[in-house]
Amino acid sequence: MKPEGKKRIWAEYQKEIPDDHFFYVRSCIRQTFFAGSEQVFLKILRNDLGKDVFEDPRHTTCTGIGYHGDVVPFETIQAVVARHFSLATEAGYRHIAISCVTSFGIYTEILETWKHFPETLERTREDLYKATGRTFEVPETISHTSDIIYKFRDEIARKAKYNLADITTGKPLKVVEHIGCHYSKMFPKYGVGGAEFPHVLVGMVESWGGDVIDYPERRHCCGFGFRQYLVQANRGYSLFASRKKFESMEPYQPDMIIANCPGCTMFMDRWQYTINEIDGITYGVNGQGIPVLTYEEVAGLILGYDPWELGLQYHNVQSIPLLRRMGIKADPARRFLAKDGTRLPEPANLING
Amino acid sequence: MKGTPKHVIVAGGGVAGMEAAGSLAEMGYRVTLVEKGEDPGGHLLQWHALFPDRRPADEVRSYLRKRIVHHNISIITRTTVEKIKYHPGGTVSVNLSGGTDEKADAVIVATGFQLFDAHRKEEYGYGIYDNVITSADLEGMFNRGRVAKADNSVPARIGLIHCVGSRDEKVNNNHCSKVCCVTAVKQAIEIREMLPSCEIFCFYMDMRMYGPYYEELYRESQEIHNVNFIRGKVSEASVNINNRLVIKVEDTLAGRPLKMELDIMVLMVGMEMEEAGAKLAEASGFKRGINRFLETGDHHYGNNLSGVRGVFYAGTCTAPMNITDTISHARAAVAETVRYLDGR
Amino acid sequence: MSLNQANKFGFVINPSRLIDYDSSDRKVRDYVTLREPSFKLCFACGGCTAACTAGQHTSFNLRRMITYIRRGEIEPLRDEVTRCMLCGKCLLVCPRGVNTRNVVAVTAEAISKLDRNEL
Amino acid sequence: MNSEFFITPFNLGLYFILIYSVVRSTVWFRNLSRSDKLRLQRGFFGRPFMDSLREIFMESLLHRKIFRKNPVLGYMHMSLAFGWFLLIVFGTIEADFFGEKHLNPPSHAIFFRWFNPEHGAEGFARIYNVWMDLLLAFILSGLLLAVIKRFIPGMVGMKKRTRHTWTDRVALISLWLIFPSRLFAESFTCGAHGSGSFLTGNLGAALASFLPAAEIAPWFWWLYSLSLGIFFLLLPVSRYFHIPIELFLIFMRNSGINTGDRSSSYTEVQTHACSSCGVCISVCQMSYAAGINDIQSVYFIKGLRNDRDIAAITANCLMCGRCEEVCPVGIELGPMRLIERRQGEREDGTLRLAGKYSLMRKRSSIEKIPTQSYGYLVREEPQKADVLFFAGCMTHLTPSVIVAMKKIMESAGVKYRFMDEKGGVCCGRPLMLAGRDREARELINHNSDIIWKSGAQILVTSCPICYKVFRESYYLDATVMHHSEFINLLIEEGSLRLGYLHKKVVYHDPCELGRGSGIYDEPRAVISYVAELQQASQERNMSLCCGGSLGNLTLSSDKRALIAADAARTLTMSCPDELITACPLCKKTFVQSTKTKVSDIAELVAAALPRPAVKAVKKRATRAAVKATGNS
Repeated sequence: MKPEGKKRIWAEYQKEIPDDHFFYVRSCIRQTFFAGSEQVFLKILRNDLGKDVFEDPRHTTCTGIGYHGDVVPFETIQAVVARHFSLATEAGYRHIAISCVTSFGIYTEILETWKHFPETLERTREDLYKATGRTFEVPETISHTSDIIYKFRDEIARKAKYNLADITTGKPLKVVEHIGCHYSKMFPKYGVGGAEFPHVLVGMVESWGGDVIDYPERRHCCGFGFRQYLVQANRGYSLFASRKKFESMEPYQPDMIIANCPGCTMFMDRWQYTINEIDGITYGVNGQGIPVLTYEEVAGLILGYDPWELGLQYHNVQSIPLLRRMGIKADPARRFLAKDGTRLPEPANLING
Repeated sequence: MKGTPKHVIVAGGGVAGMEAAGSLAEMGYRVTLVEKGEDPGGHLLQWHALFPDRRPADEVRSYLRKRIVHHNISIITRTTVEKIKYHPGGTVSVNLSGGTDEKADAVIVATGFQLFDAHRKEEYGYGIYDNVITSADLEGMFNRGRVAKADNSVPARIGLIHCVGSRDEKVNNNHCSKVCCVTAVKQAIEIREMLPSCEIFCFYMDMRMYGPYYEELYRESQEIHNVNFIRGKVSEASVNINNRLVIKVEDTLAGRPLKMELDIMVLMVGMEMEEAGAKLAEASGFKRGINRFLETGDHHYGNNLSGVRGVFYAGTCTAPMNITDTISHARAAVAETVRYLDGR
Repeated sequence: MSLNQANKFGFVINPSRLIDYDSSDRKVRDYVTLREPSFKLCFACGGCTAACTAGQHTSFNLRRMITYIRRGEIEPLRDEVTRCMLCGKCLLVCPRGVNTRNVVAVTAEAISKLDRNEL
Repeated sequence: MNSEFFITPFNLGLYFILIYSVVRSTVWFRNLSRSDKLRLQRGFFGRPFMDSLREIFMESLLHRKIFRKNPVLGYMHMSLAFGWFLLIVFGTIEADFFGEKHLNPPSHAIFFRWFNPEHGAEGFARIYNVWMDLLLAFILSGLLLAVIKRFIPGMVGMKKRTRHTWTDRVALISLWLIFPSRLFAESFTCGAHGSGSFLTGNLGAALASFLPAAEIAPWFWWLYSLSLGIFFLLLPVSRYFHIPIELFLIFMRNSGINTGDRSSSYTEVQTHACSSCGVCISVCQMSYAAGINDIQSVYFIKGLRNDRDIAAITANCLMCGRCEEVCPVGIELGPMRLIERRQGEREDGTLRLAGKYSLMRKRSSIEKIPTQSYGYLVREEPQKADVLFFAGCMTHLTPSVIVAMKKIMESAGVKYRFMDEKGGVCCGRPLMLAGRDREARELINHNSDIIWKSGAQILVTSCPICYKVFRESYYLDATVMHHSEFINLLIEEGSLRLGYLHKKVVYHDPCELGRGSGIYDEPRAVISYVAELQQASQERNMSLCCGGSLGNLTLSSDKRALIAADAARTLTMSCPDELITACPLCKKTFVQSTKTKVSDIAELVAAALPRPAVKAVKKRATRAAVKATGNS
């Protein structure tokens, strides 16, 4: 492997990521399954980095799942996205920060469509106006939240209390990075580092002291795929795709997977349980499973946030051995306690539970 | 010819330029051969052996070198032709890099082609993975007499990927470069002869064995040299934990995806319009085809005509061709030039 | 994988369609190539399959069979190879002079040997 | 004479071979099938016995067939076999007549001169001596030829010679030594005693003039006895075993036993009856046209005899049957090979010497593991028809033949059904040729079912390969006809009006139709009716194979092309306008290898149909045809 070759490609795919004043849109999947992740993003940006992030409670789903599931037409989804832009315009924000890769893909697809077919933009303006009486400005930049963390990765590293290394040996952790397909595979120019060798997560891992693994199925889809997942009988495809990735990364014995897509995080985490149930196989170091973390969770960990506040206990593959390796103290007693001291429900069948 | 000999400038000292210059000089014209590199010779300088008869490239090189040793020929190297302009009255002025101008009675454009830059097919990892090389790199290995991996070990399996930068909308090249298929077959045989225990796989979309004895070479590669052919375009390459390349392709004949480990992956890079030639065309107002090569006056019977008086095309600046066709094309350009000069 | 597990989730892990060239073995190919060297000459034109008498009745496909042998994918052939009638029509259409009839006969032999661990 | 000890080797050998022959033939007889045993018993007391004796005399002694084929070779065999036979007969008479007593042991006849050194000085004995010398000279002349043949095969008109095993070589040397040593033994004895006739006497006198004849003579008598003894001892394990075995073969064959489809005592006898004469090599197109010289029947038989792994030899044969036509011993080489093809894998049994003497070879007779199965075929319900036309797989690659047949049948008003119009099921013959009879049976059953259900009375096929299997391996009510026979019938009954084409044509007998099924005359009758038929240098039972044969599984396409080119050259020697064949496979093969136009007999006939096609007059042609062929 020649690192300079990758650097050459990364240099070709640099996008404009604004410095401040973001209009934040949430992810349906993430705020349901990894709510701590969304929360910590806001905390890091606002508290650690002192940025202005605006959130409008009136923003809705982008309807991407319905769009990819063939139940929402393109005109409709354009109008929904236009409404989000309208909310941003109303609040005076020009930079959108999107937490979801599906939404990010939808936004980029719509922006590209408007660029190449200006009449669709006009049509959308008309549709939105007729439906809601709203008008909007096309935002100046579209950033995925991982782009933003990427931009501030070195600043985060400077503030870090831990790094991605084994505390006893000092060796960097072996990290698998996984990009959501819709992050850059549709429009490589919107992703940091492009589609073939995306840099967005690699940059974070390297800044934070980890080693990135480049394994043969790195580019492969996690298997989510809306139609695969939505129809129960098709989930075998989804499962098969995830297993293919796990098997390909297995020889490297990775310590963790870092992903920037809510769907990928969710499926690569949950399918480890399902594969264990069906095939009896658990991947990872000592067969302890491979924890799948979002980039905000990783950022949160190294900045010293409490793992239970990040919501790591709600991953199917538990990170306790990983935390131990990184030297992060996590009080097992507080694992399933809410802030007010009430006991949270304890998930069954956790790996490393 | 009477009086002072007429002057022809040949832009480009590759196969076509050398042949054209030689032919013109032989006929008594004064020729100035402008070459951008250190020496005339073009891409042939890098090549080890030629298809389909596998004769050493050196033999053709020395033929061409002899061709341009003539008192009528003056050679300007490390110089490109930047602009060509016809002036009413019959003079063609030529701007050379470095600011000098030349005047001539006619100009033959033989700026040739450039090999596709394999970096542009990012998914193949050229410049990233240690053992991804191009067909030209492989010729270099042949010249050095040893085919080896980056760590100097002997490869056990080599894959040759056809149509890299050809017939590929994604890199804006819809054209076929014509010579890569047979080059792959030739190189496959050469590797087998150097490393008899090395398995060879050619990944092709179509086998375009258009020239005489090409198909025979293809058959020989299967029958005698046990070269394997898999029909399918490689979609991506990566490396595994042993730093062996892993490629993904659809075996379109089986109708199933296929995964294979390789020690070396050779990209059969295609032909594109040469950059200096493209600039020249832009500055001089030469028309270019949808394949970005120079568009000739008539595809059937005016294949050396430029559309500009006094300017003629020779060789691969008009389209991908093999050496045989390039030499013929250059001779035809000379014939057109002479016809033009005599008719004035 | 048991039916129970399948029922637990309502789905199973889909089988792979991938030809993993490095994990399949090519004993049958080597056997066939040794005994019928013209096997190497096939360039998959499909003439044999178009002419095939058995192919009018069933899914026998010599062109595909040769591809599978070359890749070391023997499972799909087990059934397929039994369907040829050895009528030899394919011999007359093959543009590369592959001794197609013997390719089938030798393949059938190789597979039955493979099953008896004699390959 | 003081010592007669030297006769021991001879006696040992002789009694060994006699006892061995009796025991071995008993074993063979016991292993015959019940019906074959009956045949043999019946044959022993009937005409077959006399026929066999005559044949033994004509073939085993006089070697008439080889004589016809190659007089020099015939003379060689005759002089050795017949000469030796006469020498034994007359030697026995001599010993009986001139000896001290009657009913001598055989050694007395063989070594008569030793026991009676002074014999033959005068009178009748003197004349008898001349006769005995003459016989010896006769044999020696043959022996001389044999030696020449061994070293310079071309001299005796042999194109190729066979290769020998070591036992063959030792036996050969001892055989060669027998008569020269007898000559010298007798000559020295005669020389010492002043007796002997023109050969032994003169030679003896000459030798005795400078050598101590009396001392040397015993050495040659020893040599004579030893060579005889060794020859007899090695006989069962050498190629010369064919000499006694051929007698069994002739007798068995004349009793009506044939090869059948599995190995038996009869195949065993045939295996040993091969004299390795090599005539099969000379006629083999694989040899002289394609340069393949290790698969001919003689090597096949030799491999069987020595229990070698001969799978490659067995498979690599066109099955054209030319060798069988010329085999002087009359071995059924085609069926023998097919039996072997049906065999599954077997070990390469490198037989030790003892094994070669074993009485019944334990050749593993496992049938091939079936690899093919045709459960996917769907049974059809065919429409009824009197005449069923089955084009055959190959004919579908020569659509002109199908078009011609349709024209002919329509013109003759034949009501027919085209059984495989949309591509049928293979007849099964190619599978049988590949040694897969069991699998072929599935196809045969499938096709039989259709044919029976159609109620057809005539089944016409355009492919000789199908024709042969339809006739031999299908159980059908319908009369099976090759289209040449059928056209001939249509012409004979007058339902086909044909013009005369002013063309010279030559006819190629397809192997499966000619030698395979004995159809030589009908195609010729048809052709002669519409065109001028030229003779080919190799025709009828010696017709050449086109090279395309399905009988050969392993032959490469370039070798096939060599055979085809050679055959086409031979056939078109007389520069005919067209080369006519009656087999789609032959047609396809010849088209690639000759510039002469190649047509099927049906195409030739269709070209002779009047244009425009007259409306068929005889609507009842079919019925007439059925009547004419009978309804068996």
